[in-house]
Amino acid sequence: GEVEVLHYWTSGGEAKSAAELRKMMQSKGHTWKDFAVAGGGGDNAMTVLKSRVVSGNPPSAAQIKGPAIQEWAAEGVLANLDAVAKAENWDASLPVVVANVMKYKGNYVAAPVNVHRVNWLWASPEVLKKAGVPAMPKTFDEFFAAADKIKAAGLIPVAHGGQNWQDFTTFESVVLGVGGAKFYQDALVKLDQKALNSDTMKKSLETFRKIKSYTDPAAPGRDWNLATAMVMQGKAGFQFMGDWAKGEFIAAGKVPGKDFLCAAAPGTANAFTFNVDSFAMYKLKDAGAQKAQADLAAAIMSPAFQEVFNLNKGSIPVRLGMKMDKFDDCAKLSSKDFVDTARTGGLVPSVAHGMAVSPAAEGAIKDAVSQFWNNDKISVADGMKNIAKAATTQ
Amino acid sequence: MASALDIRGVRKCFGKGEHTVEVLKKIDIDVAPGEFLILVGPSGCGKSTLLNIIAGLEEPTEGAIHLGGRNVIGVPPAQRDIAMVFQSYALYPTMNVADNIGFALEMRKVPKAERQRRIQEVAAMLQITHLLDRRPSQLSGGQRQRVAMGRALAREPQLFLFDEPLSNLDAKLRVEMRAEIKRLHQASGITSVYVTHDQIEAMTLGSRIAVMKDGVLQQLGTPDDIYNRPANTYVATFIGSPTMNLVDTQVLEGGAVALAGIELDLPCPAATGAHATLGLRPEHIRLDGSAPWKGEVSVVEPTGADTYVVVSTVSGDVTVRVAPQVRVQPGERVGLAVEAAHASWFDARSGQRLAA
Amino acid sequence: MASALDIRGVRKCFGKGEHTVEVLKKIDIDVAPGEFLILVGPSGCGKSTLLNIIAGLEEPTEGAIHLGGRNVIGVPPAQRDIAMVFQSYALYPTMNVADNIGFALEMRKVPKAERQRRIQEVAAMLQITHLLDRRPSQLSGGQRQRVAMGRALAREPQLFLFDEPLSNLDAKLRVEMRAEIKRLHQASGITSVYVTHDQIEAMTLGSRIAVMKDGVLQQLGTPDDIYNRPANTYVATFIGSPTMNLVDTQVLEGGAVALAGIELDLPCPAATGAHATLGLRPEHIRLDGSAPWKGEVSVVEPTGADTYVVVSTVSGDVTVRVAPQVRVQPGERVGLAVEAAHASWFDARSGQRLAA
Amino acid sequence: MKSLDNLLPKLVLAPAFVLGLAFIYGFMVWNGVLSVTASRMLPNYEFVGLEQYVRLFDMDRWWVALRNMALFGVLYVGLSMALGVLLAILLDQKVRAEGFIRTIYLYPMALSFVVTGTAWKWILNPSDGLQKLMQDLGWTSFTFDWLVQSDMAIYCVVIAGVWQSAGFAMALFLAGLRGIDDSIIKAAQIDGASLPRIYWRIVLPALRPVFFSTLMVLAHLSIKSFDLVMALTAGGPGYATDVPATFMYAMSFSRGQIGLGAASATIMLATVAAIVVPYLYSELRSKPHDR
Amino acid sequence: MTAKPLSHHVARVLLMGVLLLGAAFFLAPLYVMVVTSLKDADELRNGNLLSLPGSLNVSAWREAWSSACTGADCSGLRPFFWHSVWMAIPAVLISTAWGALNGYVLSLWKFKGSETFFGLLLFGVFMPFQVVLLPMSQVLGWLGISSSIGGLILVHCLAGLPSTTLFFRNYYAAVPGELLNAARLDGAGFWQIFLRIILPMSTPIVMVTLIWQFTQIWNDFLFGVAFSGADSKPVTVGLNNLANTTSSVKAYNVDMAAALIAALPTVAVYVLAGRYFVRGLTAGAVKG
Ligand SMILES: Nc1ncnc2c1ncn2[C@@H]1O[C@H](COP(=O)(O)OP(=O)(O)OP(=O)(O)O)[C@@H](O)[C@H]1O
Ligand SMILES: Nc1ncnc2c1ncn2[C@@H]1O[C@H](COP(=O)(O)OP(=O)(O)OP(=O)(O)O)[C@@H](O)[C@H]1O
Ligand SMILES: [Mg+2]
Ligand SMILES: [Mg+2]
Repeated sequence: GEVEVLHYWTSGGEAKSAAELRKMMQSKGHTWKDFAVAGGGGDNAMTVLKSRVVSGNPPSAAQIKGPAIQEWAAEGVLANLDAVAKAENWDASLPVVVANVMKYKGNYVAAPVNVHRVNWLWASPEVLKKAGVPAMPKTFDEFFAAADKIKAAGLIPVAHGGQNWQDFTTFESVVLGVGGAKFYQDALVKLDQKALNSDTMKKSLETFRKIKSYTDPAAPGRDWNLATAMVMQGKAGFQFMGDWAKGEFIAAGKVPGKDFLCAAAPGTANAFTFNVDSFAMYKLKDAGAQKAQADLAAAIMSPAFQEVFNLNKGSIPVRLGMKMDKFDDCAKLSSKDFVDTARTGGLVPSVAHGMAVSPAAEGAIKDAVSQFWNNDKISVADGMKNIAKAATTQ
Repeated sequence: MASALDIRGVRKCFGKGEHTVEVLKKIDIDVAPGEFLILVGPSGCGKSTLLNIIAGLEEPTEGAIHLGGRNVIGVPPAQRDIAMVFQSYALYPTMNVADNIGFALEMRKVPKAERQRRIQEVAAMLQITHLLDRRPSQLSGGQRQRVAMGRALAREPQLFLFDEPLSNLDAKLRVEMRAEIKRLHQASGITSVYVTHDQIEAMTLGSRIAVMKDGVLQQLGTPDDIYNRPANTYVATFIGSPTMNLVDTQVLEGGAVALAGIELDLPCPAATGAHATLGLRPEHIRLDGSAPWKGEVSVVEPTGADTYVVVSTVSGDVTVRVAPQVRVQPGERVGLAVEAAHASWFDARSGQRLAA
Repeated sequence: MASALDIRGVRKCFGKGEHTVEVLKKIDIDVAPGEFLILVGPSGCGKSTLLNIIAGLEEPTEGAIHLGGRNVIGVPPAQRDIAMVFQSYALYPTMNVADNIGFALEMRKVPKAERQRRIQEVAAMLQITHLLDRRPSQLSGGQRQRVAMGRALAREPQLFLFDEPLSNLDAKLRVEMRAEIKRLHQASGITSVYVTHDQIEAMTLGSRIAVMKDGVLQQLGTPDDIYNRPANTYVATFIGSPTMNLVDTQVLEGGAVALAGIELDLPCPAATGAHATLGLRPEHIRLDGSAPWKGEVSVVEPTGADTYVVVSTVSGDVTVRVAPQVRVQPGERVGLAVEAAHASWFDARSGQRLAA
Repeated sequence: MKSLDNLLPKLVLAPAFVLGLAFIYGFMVWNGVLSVTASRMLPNYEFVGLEQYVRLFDMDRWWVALRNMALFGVLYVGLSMALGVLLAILLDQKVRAEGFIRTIYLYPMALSFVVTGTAWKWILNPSDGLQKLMQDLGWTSFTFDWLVQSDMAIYCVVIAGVWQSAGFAMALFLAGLRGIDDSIIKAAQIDGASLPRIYWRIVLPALRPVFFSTLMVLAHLSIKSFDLVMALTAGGPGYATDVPATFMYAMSFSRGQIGLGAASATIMLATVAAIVVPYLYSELRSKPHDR
Repeated sequence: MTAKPLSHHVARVLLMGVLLLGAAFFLAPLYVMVVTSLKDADELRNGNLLSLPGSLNVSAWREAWSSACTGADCSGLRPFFWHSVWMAIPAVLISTAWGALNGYVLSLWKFKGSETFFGLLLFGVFMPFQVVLLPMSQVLGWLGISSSIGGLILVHCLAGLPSTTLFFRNYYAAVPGELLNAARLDGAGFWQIFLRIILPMSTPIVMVTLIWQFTQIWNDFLFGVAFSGADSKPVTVGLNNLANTTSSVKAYNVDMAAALIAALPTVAVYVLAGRYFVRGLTAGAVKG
């Protein structure tokens, strides 16, 4: 059969990963129709998806994740994957938190691809050495001290890009680092007004704004991977970014620990903000296409694919109990923390990447945070008010 | 014999409700076969509208049009067998002359060979054979006019309609084309209705002239009637250049009238004591020192063939035509003698002609 | 006294290299102060070009223009103190009538009060006072023409240029405006150059007429000269309507000529035996059964005031003007008597007038 | 016969009538309906009254979008027309190589904003573009970083917009200038007006209808401007350069707030109608052509 | 010959100066794009915006055309380009022909209500296109032509309908009624008048409409992305993917080459036929 796959993996490491999946499907005798739509962090892809679904001609699979999966499922357009899931025993191989995201009313409707850890801090050892920073900062105090040194050395302390999810990636790491996992859950996942208006939130915003002052002025409009490249090239010291950044490092032939450093964002060593990429399957009539869909779902969850894909993408397999020996140190750390935090309650969904709240609320909060980040004229108090208000969006 | 074209009680209104404008008010005209009817009147009086109604391009609000005895109301233009020459010629800009002339035949499915023959024939008649390959934009005004004519002639229709076909031409060409139209009409004998602004055209071409004003037919008659026996002061002043002189008079007893106190020996058909308007054409007044009606020359306009002298009298300015060799100077006092036989009389109030 | 306008050896070429077209070929015209010079000629003969050169809107390729004795070549139009009335009127569409008239004064920094006074004055003279607030688009053709005139008059310039100012008007209005222009010129006495296509205008308005053809001046003379003593066959046929009859003759001995075999008693200035062209205006021929020159009536055109009779003779068609009461029928045989005093003679080859 | 004659034009127009009206007005109505529903990810028909409008006007981002539309609209339309008229007048001076220069002015119109956004984004980017160029050339104090400043970024959008549309405005004005009767200018010359005065007093006033149509075209382009903003700033930094078109797009397609998006589209349509309907009305009323 | 005053020459020089300055403003981005597309990676890093490439290096062009990756596909812009061609040509022709017919009826065969219809249609020129995305998808779905070139063609015809109708209607408004009357008397019917008389007169406005529609359709991104399927994506979508497909070092040269390739057909149309555009506008597309 034929699978038409709508995705927005168009940057270097991502594109390679998508190509892997295609290879696997082709080897099973299916044709892969690539429908990549770049831009806007998936916004354009969502437009296409929506218009395709409305027209009654949806793609076989589309890259969607988080609560959006439930929203689509609620519209009754997603295919039931329980048969594949049972055959491949997904329940046993997925952590419950992740499995729940893939299900709607107890049925699997999407296949998870990988787990990204979002609360990473990346650094350039070359810059740190030049500036005389001895080790990766563990707290924000250490972080700012290091940043000051880098600044003094005439380099850019923090590489940053210019989309609202990048702002928010930094923001959620700050909230997690300042307030801890419980506070993070209350404020950003449950959107509890008390938490959103608390002193902790105020402190988070102050920290967040302080980080801004260590970025360069050309950040707005920059793509995340270009910011990563700044770290890679020794132009900038740190970057707050999920582990897809590692995909870029790896794709450029860099070696972790030597050419770049990874650590949990300051104050978040015991927490893990996850971002699970997944493919939802749409209801199709054609039997051949349905077969291809099932094969695609199975392929996605197969250990072989999980390994190859995640090696390229920089993330870790979502499947439990995979051998990690081919993976690098950062991934190993990530994998270990994933399992640990799942037990301790430090495993929290990433808001920036659509894992926590509905797209509407997420967008509104992102707007408010971005506005605060980009416009220094907004006071911390106002910023807090705006965020709290945005959180009430349904 | 049945009339070729019979216009019966035709009315035409444009617009609706409050904004209705009655452009034609009960027009009745009957045109005999082979006749050349001229339609004249000021701009906006409804001439083109009437032509359009005859052609079927416009429907009358009321009334009937009979062509060769058949009522054609509701018959589409293409089936009325009428050819029309438009003021702007309306040549098809993208076709060459031959195609312009042949278009109507082609639409009527005349076979190609026959069409060619007719085109050649018409072109030869109009002396435009050497132009057959040209586009209208490559022709001079006179040539375009001929092509427009040729387009109509190729058809050999029942009826020709001409809507001011010569008004875009310069004087010289106009004279030539006028003669040509006359010749063609005499040769073909096809009934024609011809709208014009030009009085010389009206006088020289028409077998009869219809003078219209504000949608009302003022007079329908031979050129001689219209010129010499105008039905009212409107027709009197509209036809003729320079215009007919109109003078207020009061009828005295015994075949005399008074012009602002001056007594003239002129028999007037109005009752004694009544006011009447005397109409005199410039060529029917002579300069005559001995005449009682005096005035002072204000303008002398020699046109070469004639000289027009404007004389200021107590009854207003009067234009007199004199021979070019007559020498008068502005300021000179002259007397005006009237040719009584050619005088026209109108009711002072209504402007209607008084029967002799 | 110095001439008001002196055009000396003016040539004008358009285009470059191979494509050069010589539109004016060495024109020399000298206009006396207060004169009213008429420029006539067929379309495209270079009349407008000459006017533009006088106004400074176009530079001559060669030659000089003197205004009041001063060479103005290179002087921009604004400084030549000339006013011009354009064929299309060229009114400023976005200004009202008063501003149109006052614009030139404003540009010349005439104080506002003075400007107002002049506008009122001119408007009163042209009877357009009630139109001062209107835009050109709200005026009729005749009214526009007056405004264009007013715009020129407000200036009181050294020289007026008129480029076919009346050609867009209908016949009746044209007659009225013609009289107005004449009156205004007589009142102001400002030197004027006036381009027209209309022969009546040319004859009645001009103190002198310049006839041009293909960029060459054909004749420059008074209306009487031009009409009665045309310099060549071109001028002879260009002026006068209907046109002058031209007949080929051969000069016989003793003051007689032969017309295709018919002998007429007419003294001709050409040498005996030579061929000469005889020019006769329609009003200088009479129908006279006893005359030896015979022909057959082919067309009778009554115009009301006169009747034109076209007679086919062995020497071609001849148009004769007769009084309206004369009754002739097509097909009738008539004789043609010639008024020898008014005959014009031209060289058969060159077409140039033969001196008597 | 006659009835067919009368029917044919209507038949020919019928597809346009049915499709045009169905698509334009059907979709408008559909949009209006959605704006009073609780539609989220996909359209649904749960009636919620004017709630979406209330929410819309309660959003700071919407107000920013409206403000940007006003600012952008005025500057973009004003500058494009000013530049267009200036270039048209200059080009009308019988310039050698006119066709060549005209083509240069006109070509930006041929480019899509996906194309020009790519170029302008780079040129305006402080670390890669103009600013870097100037600094590399030795003018180290040169800064031009509007693109990354929240309150200046909208002006970058204006610059790119003007760059693309000024040539089109120029073409319209040039067409207008060519339509002006030459003799009016000659008359003004004789009346003693200098060239600048002729343009100011005579020619520009006569171009009024062209100004008007150009204004209409540009105004609606500015309201619809979407590609431009998307390609250049994608509404950023933050949502500083958001305009109603991008707002509507974001809400309907990436945020799963179709109801809210529809409400914003209704407001946009109302704005367009407020500008365009009086114009259309006067256009159609002023010319009672009749055959 | 007459000598022109000095001030005249100064003014001319000034005039040309301003015009060329304007030209520079309009050309600058194009220059930057062309120069950049011809540089290699080193020159990109070391040179500045305006510097010329050391050697003519067309590898970026080759890559953009046939081997750059957009998502998982690495066949450059070529397939997208051809999709655009197959979509644009019929869409442009159909929408122009349709507009011509509508304009013909609306100005030469007016009937009661036709003006009102035109007014209603005209409002469509001003309708923001985002509004129609979803309902249009639904309709395309019903028609069974969603995600296909056919669907895109239909959408572009509908979207272009108001403007093409407007162009033709305004142009035909200047056709004298007498011409139509003459043809009717000659016996020509509705179609014969259109095909034999009106259409042959329409060259200027046909040019304007063709150029306009071609740029609109070729450059469209929104419809292209929303209504296309995997094998009907137009070149703008391809370009967008390519330009947003980033690896650590942004390949500006490839981006620029791709942008130029995407722009080539429309720019060529303007360069070759631009004068017909201005001429056609003068001939009546714009009311002045
Ligand atoms: N379709 C129409 N709707 C309303 N009024 C009309 C229409 N057509 C003509 N008219 C009016 O009817 C009157 C007569 O028009 P028509 O064209 O018949 O005049 P005309 O005598 O031919 O004038 P002209 O000599 O100027 O050609 C005019 O006042 C004109 O404005
Ligand atoms: N700018 C120009 N370039 C080339 N040829 C020109 C130009 N202006 C005028 N001509 C040509 O010069 C000739 C004379 O033109 P001009 O306008 O002077 O004629 P005219 O006598 O005024 O004619 P009309 O009576 O039709 O107004 C014409 O053949 C015309 O085509
Ligand atoms: Mg008429
Ligand atoms: Mg002229």
